[in-house]
Amino acid sequence: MALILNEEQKMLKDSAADFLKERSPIESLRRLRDTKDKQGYDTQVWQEMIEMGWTGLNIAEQYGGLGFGYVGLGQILEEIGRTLACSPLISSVVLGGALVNLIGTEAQKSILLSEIANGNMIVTAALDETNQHNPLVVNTMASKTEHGFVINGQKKFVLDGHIANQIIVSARTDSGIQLFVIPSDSEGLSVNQRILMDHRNASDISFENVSVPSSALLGKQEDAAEMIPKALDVARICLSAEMLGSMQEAFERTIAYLKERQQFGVPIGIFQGLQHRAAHMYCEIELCKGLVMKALQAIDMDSPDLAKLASTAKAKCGEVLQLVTNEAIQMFGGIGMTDDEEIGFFLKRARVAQQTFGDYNYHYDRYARLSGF
Amino acid sequence: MALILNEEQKMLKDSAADFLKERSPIESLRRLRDTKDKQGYDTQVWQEMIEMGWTGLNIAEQYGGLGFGYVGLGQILEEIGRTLACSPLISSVVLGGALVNLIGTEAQKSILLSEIANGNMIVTAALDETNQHNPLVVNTMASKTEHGFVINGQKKFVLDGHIANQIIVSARTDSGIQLFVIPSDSEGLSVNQRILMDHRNASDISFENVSVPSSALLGKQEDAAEMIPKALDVARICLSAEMLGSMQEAFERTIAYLKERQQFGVPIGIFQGLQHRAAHMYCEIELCKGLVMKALQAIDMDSPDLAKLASTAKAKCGEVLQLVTNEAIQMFGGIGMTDDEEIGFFLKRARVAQQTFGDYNYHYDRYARLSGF
Amino acid sequence: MQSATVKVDLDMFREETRAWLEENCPPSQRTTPPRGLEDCYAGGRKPYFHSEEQKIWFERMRDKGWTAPTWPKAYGGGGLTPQQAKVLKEEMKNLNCRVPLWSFGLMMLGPAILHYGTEEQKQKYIREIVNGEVWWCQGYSEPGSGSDLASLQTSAEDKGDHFLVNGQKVWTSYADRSDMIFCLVRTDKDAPKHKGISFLLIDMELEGVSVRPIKLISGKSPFCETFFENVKVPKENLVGTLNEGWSIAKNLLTHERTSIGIVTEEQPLHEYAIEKLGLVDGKLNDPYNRMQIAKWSMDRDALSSSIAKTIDEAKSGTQPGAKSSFFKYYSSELNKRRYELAMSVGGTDALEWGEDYMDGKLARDMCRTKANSIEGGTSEIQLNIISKRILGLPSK
Amino acid sequence: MQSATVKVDLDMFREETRAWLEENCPPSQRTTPPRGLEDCYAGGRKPYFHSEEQKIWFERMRDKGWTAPTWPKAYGGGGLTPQQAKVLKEEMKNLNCRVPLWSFGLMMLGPAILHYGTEEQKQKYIREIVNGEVWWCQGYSEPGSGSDLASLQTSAEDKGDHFLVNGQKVWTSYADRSDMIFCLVRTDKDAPKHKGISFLLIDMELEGVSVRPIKLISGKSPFCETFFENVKVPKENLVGTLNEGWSIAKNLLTHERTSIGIVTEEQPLHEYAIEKLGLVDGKLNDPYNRMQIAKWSMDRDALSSSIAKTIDEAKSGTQPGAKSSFFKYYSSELNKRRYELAMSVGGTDALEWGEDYMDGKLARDMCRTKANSIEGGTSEIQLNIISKRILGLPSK
Repeated sequence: MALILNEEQKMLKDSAADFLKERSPIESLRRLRDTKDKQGYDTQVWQEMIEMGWTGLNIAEQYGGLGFGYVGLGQILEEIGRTLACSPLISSVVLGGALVNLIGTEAQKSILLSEIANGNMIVTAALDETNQHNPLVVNTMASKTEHGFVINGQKKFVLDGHIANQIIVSARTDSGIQLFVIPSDSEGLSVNQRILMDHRNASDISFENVSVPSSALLGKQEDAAEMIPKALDVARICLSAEMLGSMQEAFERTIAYLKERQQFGVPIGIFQGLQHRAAHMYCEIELCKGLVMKALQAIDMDSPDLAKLASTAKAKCGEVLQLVTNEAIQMFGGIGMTDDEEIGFFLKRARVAQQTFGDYNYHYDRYARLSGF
Repeated sequence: MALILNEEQKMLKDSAADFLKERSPIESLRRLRDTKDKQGYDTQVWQEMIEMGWTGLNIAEQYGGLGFGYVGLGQILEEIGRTLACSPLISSVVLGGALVNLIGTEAQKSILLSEIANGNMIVTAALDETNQHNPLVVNTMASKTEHGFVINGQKKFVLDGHIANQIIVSARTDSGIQLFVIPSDSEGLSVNQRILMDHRNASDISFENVSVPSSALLGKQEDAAEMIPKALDVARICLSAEMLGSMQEAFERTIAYLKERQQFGVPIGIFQGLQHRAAHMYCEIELCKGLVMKALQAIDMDSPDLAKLASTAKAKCGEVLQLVTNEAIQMFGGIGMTDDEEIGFFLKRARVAQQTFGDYNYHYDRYARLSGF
Repeated sequence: MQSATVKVDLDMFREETRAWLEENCPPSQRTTPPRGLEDCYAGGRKPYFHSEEQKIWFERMRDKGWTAPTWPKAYGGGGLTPQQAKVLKEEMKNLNCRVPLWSFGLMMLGPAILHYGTEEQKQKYIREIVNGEVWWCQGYSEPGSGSDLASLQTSAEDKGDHFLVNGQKVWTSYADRSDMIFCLVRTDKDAPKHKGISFLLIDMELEGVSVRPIKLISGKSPFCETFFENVKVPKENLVGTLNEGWSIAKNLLTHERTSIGIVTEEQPLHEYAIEKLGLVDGKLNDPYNRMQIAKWSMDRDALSSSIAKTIDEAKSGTQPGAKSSFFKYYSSELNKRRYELAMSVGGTDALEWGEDYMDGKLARDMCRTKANSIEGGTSEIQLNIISKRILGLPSK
Repeated sequence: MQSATVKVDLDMFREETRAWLEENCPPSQRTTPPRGLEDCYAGGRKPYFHSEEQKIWFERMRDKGWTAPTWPKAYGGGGLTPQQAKVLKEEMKNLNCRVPLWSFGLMMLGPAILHYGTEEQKQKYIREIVNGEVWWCQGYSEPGSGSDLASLQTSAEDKGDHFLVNGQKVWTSYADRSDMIFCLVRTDKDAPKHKGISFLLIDMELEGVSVRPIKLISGKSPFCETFFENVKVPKENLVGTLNEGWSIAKNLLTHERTSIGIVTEEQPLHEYAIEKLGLVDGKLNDPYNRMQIAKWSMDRDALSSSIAKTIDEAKSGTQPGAKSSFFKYYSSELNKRRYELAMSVGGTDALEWGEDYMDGKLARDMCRTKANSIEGGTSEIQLNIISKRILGLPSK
């Protein structure tokens, strides 16, 4: 498959860029932060995203989506990364959607995917229990009862957990690790909202004797330990697309600043020390572009390389976004340290995106394992 | 202890510098290489080093040395690093000497140390068995017989093994790992000389039913597994001093070249891209200077920090020498790639010194272990 | 070599000092404080003490002149010899005594006035600084002059009996709480840029001075913008010679660089890593972070050996020259790396950013470290200085 | 979109080609060869074949014009369409067929002559190149002009019926075995430096041409210095317009950069690492090297995605522009890292440096990779090009 966009995808990308610049610039994020908005995103903008179909791009038509594919969704996420727009796209549409799609029964898909696609429901996943991402460390227990299960345990870093309607939680059962879809208002389930440095939200969620019916089990009886990483890979690639947008925006703003800022009577972009570092960053970003495109295609093609590509994209985008945001602050100098200047928002977002779904250390290890060394 | 040289040490350093520039410049190394010299060093120069007392600086007066200490010896080694002079100083005087001094009985010290100090004997150590340095991997066996031991096994990377009179070999016995001093012409001992990329020599040595008397055991009955790393630490620090000299010389030659080489009508040292990299190297070298001095003093003071300092010095000097020699070649450009230009000799020496007594990866691990993490 | 008498005197001084400190330093002032202003007494016209014991401790030290131990007694300082001051420092460290007064006056302005000031200025300002009576801030940078400090535009026009000051300063630390500011101002517009600069002391209460705090990405506001609109400054507030303020500034900047050149660790990085990652077989349960932390720790150790060596050399008469640029550059970069590693080790726990500053302290501190390589001369400027002054590489 | 007819034709061509290759490519020419000249036929006036089968293979391919598959039949080339040439390449790869002829004439000079040459030049030189009759080398660099190529000094004076050439070239690949050299020479000393350069073909057998091999740090001598002393070169050997040779050179350099921009691995790095370090619980027995190799492998994968993307974009009409500088820079640095990692993994085994080149091959190859970021434009030059042409950063 050629690593280029088709006309439809290009149009989608352009219209997303226009929409986000207009409706969700970085000022919006600042406003959400300064007004201590409990929701964490702009409901009106989210509603417009739903209306434009963004929540159904990756969902098959038979489940109420548009079946447009991940390459298309990736273009929107890239533009979202540029304006740092907050929404439950990654938590609910991408990760929630992928888990349901990969593991759910036909009946569950019919209900949940269409609710996700039409924006009526926010479905997030509670997979992590440790401060370092590792979805296979599961101490949360689901014990079988007469009519279903009782769930006990603690989950960490549940993206948008504070506003989710349904939580997909991983728990250990007699059949290994399985997933359960649990309404967030269930008795015994408590959500502790945590504000993150990028001004988004994740929650610690505790399950204390939460009773659920058998139908809460996502999918059939099989162990989900194999499919969870696959759904996460979809989310990792989508997040990489978002990070790719952020790094490009931070980089372009930095280049513009280098051309504009005068010191010693010349624009500072004239100094070769900075030029070489900028050129190096350009190369690193170009690598990410190729990778993300290839990885997005791998989802659409259900490629056997998906896992390796997901780890490569997430690790590399994590590395490069960290490099670019650090260099951006340094090149902006004192101005970059001020809250008035927007560049700092990218630095903060970079650190959260880095840790979400595994940082580069996690993915170096995983890539090596997948490659047999 | 103040991290400065006293007058005697300064004088020693200066006179070593003069001697080496005159008697053992890099041309000498080139000559040894081009004439395929089997010895690997200049016998006449070595004789002069002995006469100047260099082989006895670190050996106590009671054993025929000068008892001048390692800070002094380190100054000579630093100068040796500048001209890349070949000699068995590190293999015999430093490592051989330290093993005998730390582990040998009084009688063994009296004989061996004085023979090392007066240059009559070259005593090297055969400790490694794997391509990655690890002195505690010992599969060579020493089985007890009526009158002594029979030794069987394979050793690798024995510095100057091809010209040593005595080989100190580590072997496994009933009492753990022990050392044996074995004449190199013993029956069953075969030496396979290997020429290295820095044009020095190391040997693979195999021991096939080599019979030695009980007196060949270095020291008393104790396990030597604890003292071997300590002797190696002395050697690591001394080698770091040599590497410190090499990195300074390579760096200074590079700076001189940056000032001299003209491109686009200006000396290339005017370009900020190169200036910043040069300034960064300067800082890294300064760090090595402080470290090596502190580590040399730690030997003389028998400091409890010896092991950590040795690992830090060896790791850091390995890193920085690699950086500096790579940058040197790049900054010299095409000229640096030619065999006529001497800078390439530093690149090649750096790679061998890096692997000798453990590379940086080995020492990062060891430092962490020593620090409890 | 120390003579025997000096040695005996020093030993006696040490004993007396220890006894005095033990008797006079209140218990609450003997715990390691957070850095800087958050917990130290800063003086000023409107003094604020965190506790009664902090006040007692400050006053007792002030009365001995030990807020500025080596400054002359004639101006209220402690009059100690460098050796004695070292002993005092060591004994304070042994007992964990906090500094009694933390101020820019002590760290920055005082040395400049002692060096360049008139007798009157010394009598007035040094005494005020020792006694913590005035809170000083620094006015060097301007919006258009970051790395190119000498391009500053704030002007001081000679109006006969006063200077008329107009312009704007930025990065003035705690200007919103300061009583006075020491400033670089342009007193000759026609001279080459380094030549027309003077060093001026300005009272923040004067008419025409206004201040606006700058909020940083860490969420804190330790710095301000400070504006001067037709501010009339008395002539006697000039320090040093007219139009030769640049040499005072350079001197102070070197001083600032040296004081920045230290990596502080409230908790050693590897201990934090053990806490967050745990040990398996005695090794951190993440080999990559383990190696990075070992590498970082080695660099920290190496830097401290290198600083110690330079200090020892300076004692034996070798001038450190431009080495402060090396320390400034390396320690800034090292500190940034430290916090990146802490973030990596902390994982998702480290991402919290509560409403309160201490809630999510690590993330905020990490943001703060990004300024290390900007303030007091950027890393790029330090590298320029090294390449020109130490390595002698050519300039355009 | 391909039309159905084209598709059928291509499929037929593929079948015929496969059959022909199977029948005509001798077994010994179907193993992966070492890179470059060590094992390939290079042509020339004094041809040297490593084996009889190599000769047969070359002659059969030459007769079809498939030493240069896409070049016009009129000059002896294969006359294939780009699609057909791709099929041929794929089928050769499937059967592991070696290239029948490896020469600078094919890679560098041919495209330039086809683009800029006269009909006479095409008839003569293109045919010779296709037939492997002349061994060409390249004469661009001079001792004083490395990165600043346009500052070259070798002069060609117009003497009416010939040019009189004087000067010195360096880094002329295998000049000691070459028959002819294509050179950049200065034909107008008074013009700005890029304007007075011409592109000239010089026979190495002419009087006044001499050659001295350069020994490299790897121990090999693939390059020479080439000297011209009053060499009389016929006027018709000028390619393109007088004084406009710089555009030909730039065109060729971009070409060279692109061909350098590929990381070759005879053995994947991680396999070599498994061989040297071994696996424990499925992991390389050295966590730090393991992580570095993972990181390196990811970068390699990323670069190849990025190259593939650029090729796909080019096919759909987007000009790659200065991107060749990015590929050149990144792949050079990647290749150097690869060899540093191999040295690290190889440990003391990798340090051997026997008398024979193959004995201690890794260490020698590592030395060789250091030239990757120098030849064909240094990494610094590539970064300059990127920062100016792609990022639009200002120049002095």
